Amino acid sequence: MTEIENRMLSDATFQAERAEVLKTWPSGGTVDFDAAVAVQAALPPEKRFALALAEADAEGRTLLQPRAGVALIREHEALLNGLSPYCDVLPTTIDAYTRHNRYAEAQEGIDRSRAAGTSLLNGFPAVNHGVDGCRRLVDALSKPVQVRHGTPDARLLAEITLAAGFSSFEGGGISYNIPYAKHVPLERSIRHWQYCDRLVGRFEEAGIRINREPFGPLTGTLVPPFVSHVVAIVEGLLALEQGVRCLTLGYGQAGNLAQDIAALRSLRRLANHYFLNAGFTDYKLTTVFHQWMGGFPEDEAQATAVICLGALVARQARATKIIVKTPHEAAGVPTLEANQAGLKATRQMVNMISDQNRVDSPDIQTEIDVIEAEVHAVMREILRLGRGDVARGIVQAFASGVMDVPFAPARANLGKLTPVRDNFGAIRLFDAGHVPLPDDVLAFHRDKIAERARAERREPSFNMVVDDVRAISASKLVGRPA
Amino acid sequence: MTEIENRMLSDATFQAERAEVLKTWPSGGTVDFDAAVAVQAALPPEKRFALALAEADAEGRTLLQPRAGVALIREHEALLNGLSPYCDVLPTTIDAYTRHNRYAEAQEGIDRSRAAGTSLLNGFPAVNHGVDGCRRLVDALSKPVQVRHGTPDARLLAEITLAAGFSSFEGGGISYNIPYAKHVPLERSIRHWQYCDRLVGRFEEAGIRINREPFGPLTGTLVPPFVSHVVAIVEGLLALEQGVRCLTLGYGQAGNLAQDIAALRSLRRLANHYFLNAGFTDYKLTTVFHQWMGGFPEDEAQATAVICLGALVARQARATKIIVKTPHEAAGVPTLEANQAGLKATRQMVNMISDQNRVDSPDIQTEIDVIEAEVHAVMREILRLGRGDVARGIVQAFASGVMDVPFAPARANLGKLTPVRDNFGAIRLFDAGHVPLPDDVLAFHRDKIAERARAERREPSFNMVVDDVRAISASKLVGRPA
Amino acid sequence: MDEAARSYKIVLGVIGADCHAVGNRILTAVLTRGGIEVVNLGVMVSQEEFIEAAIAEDAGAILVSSIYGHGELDCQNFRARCEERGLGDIVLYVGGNLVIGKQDFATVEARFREMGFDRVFPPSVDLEQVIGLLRADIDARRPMALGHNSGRFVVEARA
Amino acid sequence: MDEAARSYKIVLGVIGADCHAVGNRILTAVLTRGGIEVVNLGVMVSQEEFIEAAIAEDAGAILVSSIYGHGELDCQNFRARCEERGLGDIVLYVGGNLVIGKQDFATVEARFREMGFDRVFPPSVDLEQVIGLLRADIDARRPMALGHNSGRFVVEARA
Repeated sequence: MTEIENRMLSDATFQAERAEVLKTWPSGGTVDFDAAVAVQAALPPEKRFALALAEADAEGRTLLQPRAGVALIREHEALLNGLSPYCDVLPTTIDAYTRHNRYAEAQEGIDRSRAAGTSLLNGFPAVNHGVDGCRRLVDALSKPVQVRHGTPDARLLAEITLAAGFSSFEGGGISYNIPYAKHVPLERSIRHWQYCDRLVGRFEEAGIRINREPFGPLTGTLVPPFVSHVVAIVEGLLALEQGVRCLTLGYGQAGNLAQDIAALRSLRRLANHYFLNAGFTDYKLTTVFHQWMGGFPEDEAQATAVICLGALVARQARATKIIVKTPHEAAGVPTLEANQAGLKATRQMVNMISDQNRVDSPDIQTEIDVIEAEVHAVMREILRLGRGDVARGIVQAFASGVMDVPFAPARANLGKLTPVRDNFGAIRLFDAGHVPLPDDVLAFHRDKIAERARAERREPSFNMVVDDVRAISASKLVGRPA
Repeated sequence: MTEIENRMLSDATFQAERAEVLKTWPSGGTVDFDAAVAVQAALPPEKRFALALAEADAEGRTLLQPRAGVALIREHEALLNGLSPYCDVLPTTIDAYTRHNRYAEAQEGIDRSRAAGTSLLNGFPAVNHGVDGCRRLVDALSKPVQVRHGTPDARLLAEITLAAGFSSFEGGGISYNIPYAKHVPLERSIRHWQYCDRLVGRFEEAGIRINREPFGPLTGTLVPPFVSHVVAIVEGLLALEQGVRCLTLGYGQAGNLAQDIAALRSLRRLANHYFLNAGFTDYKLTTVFHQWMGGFPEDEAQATAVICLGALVARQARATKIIVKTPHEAAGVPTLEANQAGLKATRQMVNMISDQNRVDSPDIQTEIDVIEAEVHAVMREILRLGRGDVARGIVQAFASGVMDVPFAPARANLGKLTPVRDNFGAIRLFDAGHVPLPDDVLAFHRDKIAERARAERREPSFNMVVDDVRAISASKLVGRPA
Repeated sequence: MDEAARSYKIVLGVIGADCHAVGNRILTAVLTRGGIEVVNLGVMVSQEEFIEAAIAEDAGAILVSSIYGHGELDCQNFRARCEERGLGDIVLYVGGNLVIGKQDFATVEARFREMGFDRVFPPSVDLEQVIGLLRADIDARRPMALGHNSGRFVVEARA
Repeated sequence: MDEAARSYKIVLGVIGADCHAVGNRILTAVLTRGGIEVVNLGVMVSQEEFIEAAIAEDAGAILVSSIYGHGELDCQNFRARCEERGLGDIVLYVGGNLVIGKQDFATVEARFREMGFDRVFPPSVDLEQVIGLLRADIDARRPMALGHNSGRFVVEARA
């Protein structure tokens, strides 16, 4: 593989690669780009993701989206149509075998699910169902539907689902590698996602706007806002370069209200700053807020409270979209009813907060200042490492620990950065690892953690971090000693 | 009846009245004050309400209290013990017949409940169960228990329950008349509550601290904060005069976060101001926040979201206690499980907010300023009308509409004051009736309502008020036109 | 006699020792807005008060609300009392949280139908729907001379 | 050989195509703190990798995590594979969200016990309790010479 660079794939490169991609599983044989454009062009307005986002953004509304996917088409269709009345845009969560391109195992999962009469897969194996199967699904729905997964190499998945009328595609070369894979080199997943973005870019050039959503929450566990912001911005830049024009950047709830509001506000501002500076002006940017991605309380009433806190802060921060959790979260894949309950609770909270005063405070401003200083420091170093090329830069940044995602499974990630909550529950850096943050920012983190350590009469240690990870499911935000 | 005045009842007056009160139902015959003091003195610390409140206040914790009451002792005991693990202090909600001193009908309800094998009463008929029955209940519990009701003449109820070891008593001569009765003259209910307060004062003098809690939310529907604050302050002054020393003042969630936080913060400050100015210094003041008292959504997930919003704001405002609602709220008296679910969701939310930053904003400060100006204006007029006597003053204030509670059933209430939400959901005055508010405050209300009217392109009218009353159960805070 | 000119007069109140006034105010406002003439007795209304008001006002229906859970106790024999006073045919509605706890509504409805109520509503009922039902039910029970449905059909057929 | 000196070595990993790394890190931290020597294979571990590591490290137990719902597919024949490789007696634990959706835990437990796992845990299990069970179960399966329970009893009785 030649060295990665952030440059639009040439038509020749793309076409040659495409021929190979479509051969990796028999269902690839039925993909045809012109037919795909025709399918997309025939979608009614109420089934276009980009339109739903643009309207919500213009009207200041917040869209709700659940997560859902089962093995068989008819069951998945029934599931989505059962969720549809309670949400604004639909998901299709892809199963874990497909995410790792293990289509044979996915097929076995389909067959065994058919035999068992219940889904044994944790998602919808779209590649195995092929363009026709996926089209049957899209035809049976009345709202826009997005592919949500966790696939380092999603090229075939993108080809098939976009040809079938899915109008939004989640993921990115960093955000679907670092938290979702173990051995995949970062330059390889970024290169594969350049392909996905280029495919979306080609639709854009053909007059079809497909929404792209880098995966915001990463590992979903004590991720400092600047870490996920840098990934979102870099993936945004990579996507824009390939011709993507409709971007939704994400953030996963951290738990502290001031920090969460600051994170979502700064995300939009920072992204616009870097995109405009890179010379892009004709893009549409929206945001997505993920309700708590960490461990949930087992009790459904308590889980609903966690969901409600996320709904409140997402609306206070005016996110364009919320990814909604369910009261069954602690137990894995939820039932239809539990998924509906999560949506109904979220809707009620969003509605009650919708009209209320904009929330502002000195605490929020401080958090914004800190996040912006952190993002600028890391972005500067990424661009320096890449000699101006953000693709090259991010690969080297991860290799050297300049970028470092906590609790990530990927070997491509150093795993030295260690977060911990401060005395008010905001996420700070217990160990910044090799991330080149300014001294005053590091001092801020240190002071905040020292304040908590004094309050708890114990030294900061990895025990504190372990306690924090387990806190929400034990009904607390900060993991205090008993 | 001689004219009401705010003066401690003499021993002779109290004793003569007492002899009459205890004769109004046979169970009164078993009440003995010395025995009652002995019962209270024998309560272990973990069963004393005043102690639980003082400790929570000192440690900055927020106590949770459900509402619960059924007809029969054993069933009620089982209900409270089923709630006990999920709350901090216990309630005993009294049935509606007892509230109107209709003990014969309460007895019929007990008998028919026994026959039906299920409670046909909406609460616990403590007078009919008598001192022995109530003691059996208190003995079977492990946490402090309060009498919660809605009784204009609660003299016998107080005698019996306090003799049995209940250590807190809700209500007041205004707050348990205006929203709870139709024909009871205000001077009569105030006089009857002077008796209740004097009884509590006598316990205090005997070394037994009983907590008294005026009922904050009144009609629970679009009550402007200043209205409930004036009632709370006046009832606090009346109680202090009779020797009460442990007061918990209440406020019912209005829905707008800034207004709710401002209301709870100003309540404590205003009460201290008036109590200290009246010469009282040796009292203990705490606060109680009632989760949404208006109509609830029927759906349990949506209802839980309403509960969670209340839990969040109560904790942000650092209330000493929260009265917790249940996901069954729209359907009336909840099951044990629904009541537990409300408590668990509330606990989770309170815990997640507990450690977080204090919330402050210019909006909150504005609301505090407005509430304080309103309360001072009305209190001035009450004291003027009563020639310095707050009891006389409040009776005349209600008679003339200087004080006016929206949506109240009592004839003693003018019912001219009409509230409506503004464009951000805060409660404003559509019609101030005869309430003597300063011109700048009235202009503030007018402007805020005009802002909403412009946004909705309709004139402010009673239709807007009707829409607001029905809004939360229809999943909104502000009742906008469809 | 055309529909617009007909009067729909009802007696409204919250029964028993129940003092929930808010729903009563809202009901009055919405029904009035819907063209129903409402004689509102407010809260804490006894069966006798309902019946006397219905006689005095010549009302076409009685709407009983109960929010506090004692509905079953308070509504016993309501239809029988109406019959004793010559109001055997009056339209009788009841609505609210009629029993203690969250019970299956169909069961509650059946119990109150058994007690002689023509219609039984949960608190979540759409009030516009109640207005429509009230008009139809009052019309259906009107004496022929005042424009009973069957009579009206003839008139319309002639026009 | 007294308890303190004994070693409790286990192989830990997340099975199949599952890349949930957080719980794996927390488990490692808590078990290590509890005196268990943890050979952590991380996420996306195959049955073969578990078994080979257990042989190479001479581990007393294998702890299999599965969070993503494919546990039933991924754990098929695990005990049989262990037996084939001479690890028939190794302590085999499995825990997490083992199946798709919220199912009755007793049913799930029975299914995985049937598959040959010694203990099955929900995600909410108290990890201190797991440490206690691990020590006991590993001790119970130790060869006599290394201080089997019955052997230890004799030693203690003499002291």
